[in-house]
Amino acid sequence: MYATLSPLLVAASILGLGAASSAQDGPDDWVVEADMIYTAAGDPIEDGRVVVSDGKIAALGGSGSGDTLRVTAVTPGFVDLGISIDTGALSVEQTTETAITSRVADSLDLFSYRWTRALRHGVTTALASPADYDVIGGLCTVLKTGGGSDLASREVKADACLRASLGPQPSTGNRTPSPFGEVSIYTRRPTTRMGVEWVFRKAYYDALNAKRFGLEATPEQEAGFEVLAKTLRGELPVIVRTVATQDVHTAAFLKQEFGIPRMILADAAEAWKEADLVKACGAAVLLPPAPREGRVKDRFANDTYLFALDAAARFHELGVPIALTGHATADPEATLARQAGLAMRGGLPFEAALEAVTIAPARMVGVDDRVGSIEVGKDADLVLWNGTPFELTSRVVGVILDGHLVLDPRAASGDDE
Amino acid sequence: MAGFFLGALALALPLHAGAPAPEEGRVALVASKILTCSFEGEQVVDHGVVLIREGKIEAVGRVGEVEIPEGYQTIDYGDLWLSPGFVGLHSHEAGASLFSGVNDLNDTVYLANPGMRAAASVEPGNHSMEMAVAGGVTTILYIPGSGSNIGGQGVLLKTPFTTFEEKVVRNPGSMKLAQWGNPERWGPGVGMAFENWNTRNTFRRGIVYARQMERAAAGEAEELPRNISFDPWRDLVRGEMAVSTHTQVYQVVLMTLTMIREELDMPVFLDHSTIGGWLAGKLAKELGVSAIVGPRSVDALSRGFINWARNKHEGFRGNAAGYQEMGMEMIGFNTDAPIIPQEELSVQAAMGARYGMTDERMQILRGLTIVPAITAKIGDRVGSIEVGKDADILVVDGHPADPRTHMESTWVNGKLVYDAKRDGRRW
Amino acid sequence: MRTQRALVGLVTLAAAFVAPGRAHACRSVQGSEAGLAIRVGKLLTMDDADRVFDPGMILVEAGRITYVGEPIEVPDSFRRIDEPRLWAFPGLVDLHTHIHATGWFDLNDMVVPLSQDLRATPAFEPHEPRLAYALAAGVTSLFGIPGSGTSIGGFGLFYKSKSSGTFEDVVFKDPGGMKSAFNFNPQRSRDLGASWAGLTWNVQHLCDALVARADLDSTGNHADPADWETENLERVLAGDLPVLVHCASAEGVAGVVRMWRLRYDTAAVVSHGSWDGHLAAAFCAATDTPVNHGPRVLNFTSMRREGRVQGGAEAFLAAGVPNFSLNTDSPIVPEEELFLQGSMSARLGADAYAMLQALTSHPADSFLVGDRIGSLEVGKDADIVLSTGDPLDPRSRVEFVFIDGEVQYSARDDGQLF
Amino acid sequence: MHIRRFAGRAAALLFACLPAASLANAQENVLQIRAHEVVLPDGSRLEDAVVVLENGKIRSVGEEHADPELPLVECDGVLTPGLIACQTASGAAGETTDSTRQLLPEARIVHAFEPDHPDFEKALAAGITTVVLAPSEWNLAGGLTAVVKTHGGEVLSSEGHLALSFSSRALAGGAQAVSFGFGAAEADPHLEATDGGLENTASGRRGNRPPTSYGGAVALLTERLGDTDGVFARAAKGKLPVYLAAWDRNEVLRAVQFATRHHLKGLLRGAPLAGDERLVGPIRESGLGVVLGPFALGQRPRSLESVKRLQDAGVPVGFALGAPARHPETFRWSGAMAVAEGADPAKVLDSMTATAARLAGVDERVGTIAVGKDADLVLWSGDPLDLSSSVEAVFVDGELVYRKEAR
Repeated sequence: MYATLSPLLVAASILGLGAASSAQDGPDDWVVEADMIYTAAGDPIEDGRVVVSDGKIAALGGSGSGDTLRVTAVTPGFVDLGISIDTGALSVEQTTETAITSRVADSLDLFSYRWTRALRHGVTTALASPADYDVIGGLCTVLKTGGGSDLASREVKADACLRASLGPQPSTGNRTPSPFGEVSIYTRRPTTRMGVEWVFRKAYYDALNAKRFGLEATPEQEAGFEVLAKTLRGELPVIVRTVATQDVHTAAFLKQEFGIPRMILADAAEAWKEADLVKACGAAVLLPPAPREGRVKDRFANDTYLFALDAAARFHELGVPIALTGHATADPEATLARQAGLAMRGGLPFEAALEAVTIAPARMVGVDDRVGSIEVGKDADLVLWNGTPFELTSRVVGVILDGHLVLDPRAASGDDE
Repeated sequence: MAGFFLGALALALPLHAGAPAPEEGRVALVASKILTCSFEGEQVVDHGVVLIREGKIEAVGRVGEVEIPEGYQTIDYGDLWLSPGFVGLHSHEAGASLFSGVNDLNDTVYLANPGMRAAASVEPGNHSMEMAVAGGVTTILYIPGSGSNIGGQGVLLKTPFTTFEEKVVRNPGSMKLAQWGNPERWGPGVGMAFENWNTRNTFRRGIVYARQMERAAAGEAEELPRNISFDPWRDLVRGEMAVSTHTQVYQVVLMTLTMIREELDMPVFLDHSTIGGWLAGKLAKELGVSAIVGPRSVDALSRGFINWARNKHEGFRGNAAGYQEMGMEMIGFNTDAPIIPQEELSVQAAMGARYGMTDERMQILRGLTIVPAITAKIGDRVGSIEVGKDADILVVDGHPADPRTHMESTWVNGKLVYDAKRDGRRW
Repeated sequence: MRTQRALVGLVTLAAAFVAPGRAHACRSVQGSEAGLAIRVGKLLTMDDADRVFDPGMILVEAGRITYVGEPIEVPDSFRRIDEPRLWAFPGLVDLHTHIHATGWFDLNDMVVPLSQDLRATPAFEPHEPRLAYALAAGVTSLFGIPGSGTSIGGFGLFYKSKSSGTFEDVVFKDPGGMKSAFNFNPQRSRDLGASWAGLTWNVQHLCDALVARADLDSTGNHADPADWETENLERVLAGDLPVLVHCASAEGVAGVVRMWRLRYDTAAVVSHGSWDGHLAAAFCAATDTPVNHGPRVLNFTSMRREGRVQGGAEAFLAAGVPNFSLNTDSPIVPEEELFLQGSMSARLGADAYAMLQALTSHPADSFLVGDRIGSLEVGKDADIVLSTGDPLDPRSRVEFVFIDGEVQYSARDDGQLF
Repeated sequence: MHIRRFAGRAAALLFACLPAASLANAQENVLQIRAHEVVLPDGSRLEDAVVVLENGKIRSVGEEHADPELPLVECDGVLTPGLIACQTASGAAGETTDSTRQLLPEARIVHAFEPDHPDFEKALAAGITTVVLAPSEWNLAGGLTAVVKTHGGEVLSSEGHLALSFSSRALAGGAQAVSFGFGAAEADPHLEATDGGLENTASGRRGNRPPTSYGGAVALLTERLGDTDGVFARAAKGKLPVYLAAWDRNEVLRAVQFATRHHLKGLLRGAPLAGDERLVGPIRESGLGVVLGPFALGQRPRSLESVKRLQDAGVPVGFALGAPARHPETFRWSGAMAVAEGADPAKVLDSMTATAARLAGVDERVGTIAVGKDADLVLWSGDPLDLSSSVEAVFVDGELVYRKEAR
């Protein structure tokens, strides 16, 4: 329906413009030496070297042609599945509650400074999702947080997963017909959590009924049915926003009802209350940023929920795959690296915290072949630290994205030399 | 959240300190009087004992007749009584509070919304459930509101516990119907005639769908495309759940009995059923329909509602008493929580007695326990202290429906979920 | 208002006669028989011996009780009332009520802090509409008093909640006793008495002068006749008339006992004693001071501090207070809910029988009218309530209320009013 | 008429000698104009050249001597082609937005063209001889633009461009939806009394609901480009240029990618930051022109630099007038401010004349002083981008239609 960008433009954009900040043209070669290299793919390498060339990780150890960067520690570039940098209401198609085939890629604003800020905090890959005003918001895309201004040059995986949302959020703004019968696009279901669950189930049963009974449908509906069929075959993971405990158990039961193989519970602040059910249904969990106080009122859904700092540790012990998100807010406390530190304070071991911001989210959306760990052949996305990663005393001093040095450790802290 | 009893059994009462370490989930309760409230048979066991194993009642009987086996932790409650946990069949309090700005009550885009499922908004462990446990209410039917004729499907829940799976008794628990009385606000020109037409029309289509799908399941007919709005009628057609009907005023109760029960042959029970509803008591008894009366306990005899100006003295007429005079036995009580807080279900029963309901065969306590349990078709699991049922047991220091009585402890599924000494007296 | 009330009375009376099927002609024209014989399933006399008869009988002649005990043979001239399933107990007594006057401004006259020369009687209205509901709930005797706006509010009067009759038929002791207020309410910023010190000095300054004058005349004759303004107050200081003192919190209760019991040795009764007043219960017990508790029967401070529900009555009784009674401070709590104060106190741990005494004999004895009301004993007024069960049990229904031997309320004829 | 105090050399226009009336009945109304400088199509200037007008057309340019028998206008200022504004709503203030629906591609704004409206006299007095009347960016497909002359009421083209909008204002959920009516749909057939499981809000769009997201808008426009006939079809075949309104940079990029993908010709409107280094490349590749401004006095340098950057990259630039909200006199200010930020004056003047004509699709009639073109000329007291200079006279179709009042 909406064809991807024609090759003509791709060439132009790569030629044209380097990363937003330090404007080195084209990928170049680097040799990163560090006391500790945390690869997130096996044991860390002591006093090792990462050789970067042509935008990829060329070798671990040995020599390389580029300049040498000497830092204390190196981790893979972070992967944030809940970065929530979107154009708000303009990023989701609200003419229907189940805009299954609409793609957030068509509504992104890649000029927003928030991408650059997240990149400078170490987030190199992110999942862009539509805002949660629809029950099924549409197809999300995995992209790099830096690079050219057009999407094609940044996109790691188009249509990476299908976005859905439970809880009161999709029903805000909708209302029942007024006694005077005036009808607008917002006079519709859902107006409660019950309605949200109904619309989600109806979309799936429409797809199943159409296939099973050969019911006729518009081309757009057919396309929607095919997307839902892909989620049932496990080719496409479903990422569902479930903040309160009610939504966690509803999502778990929907997963079991339809047998959806891959489901990620996003912003699952109260999933710890239903830990056993989450484990039983085999869903993955994306935990929201830790709030300052213990109890936070969700801004959108005016739903009060109780956040548990040890939630990540609990799920880790149960063997439930977990990922963290920073929501890329301006709040310095909420960077993704800081979330890993806070999760460790809640009892999560360092290795699990490292995986929760690198390879685990990458695996959840199926891009672990290119990003998420420091292995030869993968994209050269590296985060350079001046101390042990995630400690309050350490800072991200350098970031390499696809071989580009986006944040230069040498410039940042001259005294290091 | 504080004060909630989560995990394994850890009891404060140091009785029989010398006994061998008790096995998990094995308890023996000894009390001066056990009000079994079984539907038939012995209602009271003096100086009795109850054996609990893995959340179920294993044995009930007099001390001496029932042997307490090895490995059971014995608790002697002395001169306190044991009563079955109360069953409240009309609650809107298991989800977000009605005053919290989140609408979990009504999704009335249509005048009939059978597809809505209250289970989606159950918030385990909220404050209302904690108070309900302290008030002795152990099982509730959480239902959507009466903003439309068919509000959706309710869910039967135990009141304690912090996870949905441990709370749920049956989902769907009932179909919520509002015969008349609130749904008029849905739109102009909506009145009794149109509502009843729309309800009958929706029920008819649901029954046709359900019957064909049942036959298809048995391999005798073609399956229809799945319709999640008409699914609840399959449970109704199988008789596994009933229609809980918000209905009051004599001719509306008549319509519930004649249309839903007689004409459409659906299992149904009357909720509220006040304001002269008891005049249809004789027909309800013939059709085997229970009446879950409340939250109004009285009808004022004066033409209008209760005369707040207090300048006319015409006295009141008890609703529950009215049904009893019409010969009904299946009379329960209802708080329409949070209109009346869930924990005050026992006070509703007391008001039933005050306004004339007789209690010589324990009708008051049965109205709180076995009658609502059987009405909601979970009489095999809760509602009385009988072998095989869930161990939902209250420890009280007097007749449970007497407001002077104090709830010492509440056991649900064989776990001590509330104890006045341990958690501090909550109500 | 009053005419309408009377009309209703007539209609009800007439209805009683013509109501078909109502067998009970217990309401009949008095005077033709020698007396009345009431036989009930259970009789609570509430006398000092705590006698209970199961079944029991009461004989009433000329408005007074002439026999209480086991059922006996009754001469034919007596009219018989036989209710084998009902309980009988004395009419309830409330010492702290303000519904004797309908107008709100009749409650307090706060021009001066000490109004010992004022009386509630001029504002009294015999058939105040709210009394009908109190009667239907078994409350037969009330002590109508001024409010707590001033340190000494004035003198109240004892009356009965009859549904008919003039001032003389209804009032049985005027003045019945004084009303004083110790803390919180009378503390006005405008005049002297804003603080406890000022307030106490005010009262003591007046009473000390009166005591000094009384001592001079202890030789038996008054040098000069009692000043009409302080005549009643002097009777209080002499112990002839009791005084009901509004107070709250531990220091308040202690202050009242210290002044009215130890300094002036009067027949003082501590009223309310709510919030954490029960912490001074031992001091009351030691000084033999009766306590008239309510309408808050719940200890708020323990609720707030420890999140625990705790009853006030239980604490006072545990400390050994000799005479404990309950009040409604109506209309703060409606007068007809006097029995509920007992039920709630029992729910919160107090002994049930003690709560029955707190509604009948104790208030009467503490206010020196125990000779006429408060229990079913020979010679006392025939104020009798017949109910379907235990008076404190909200499930019980009041069927009949007799005042001075006459039926003033019948649920079967008038319809259950409460 | 404003009385303007102009310091500096007041051009003495030798008009006094030729009474206006006599001009009209000259031999086959031929007129000669000699100016100190004449701006040629390539931007160079002829010194003391004569331009001969005949029958409303330009007969010859650059003669050394004027024919003594023929009427002659002499002025020691600059002679330029009439200025062309690539966007305005002159005389049609309330007509550029439709609040009943989002898509009205067949609507023609020429029906709102009111030739003798005072807005056009003001434009004329500021040297503007041709304007493009354009629908606003509040409609997803606002309809067809019109190219008209500011005197004489001639419509050069009634189907100038197909106006499409990529601005957030065109989306129903957009921040300033004009009226909630945008969201209204016809009564929903499925909203029966009972939901009965029928399709209602589930998959598939309902009724003529306008899109609420960028992706939805692009999908709808793409769908319409597939039409077999009508204006969308002509635009898809490149026969009808498009007029793409876009403001934020991501909207501009989205519009450029849309045009490139569907091989559309035409121009971008708005795009204050089109000069961003990540946008100039894609714009140049797309072949679209850009209509910038109107710039206000407080305009940020970043958007003023766009003119220079686009012109350096060879992107055709035009200027918007923004009347009646803006006074036509401010049209030149946009150009002047761009020059202040480093743009080449000749190119700026060209983007108000020749390039503007090309963008408006009427370059074979107007835009340059060249033989055969319409005789739309403006005599300036000095260099037109020099704010101290003023319009001395304006000729439309060879006729003197405006003359600055002698003091």
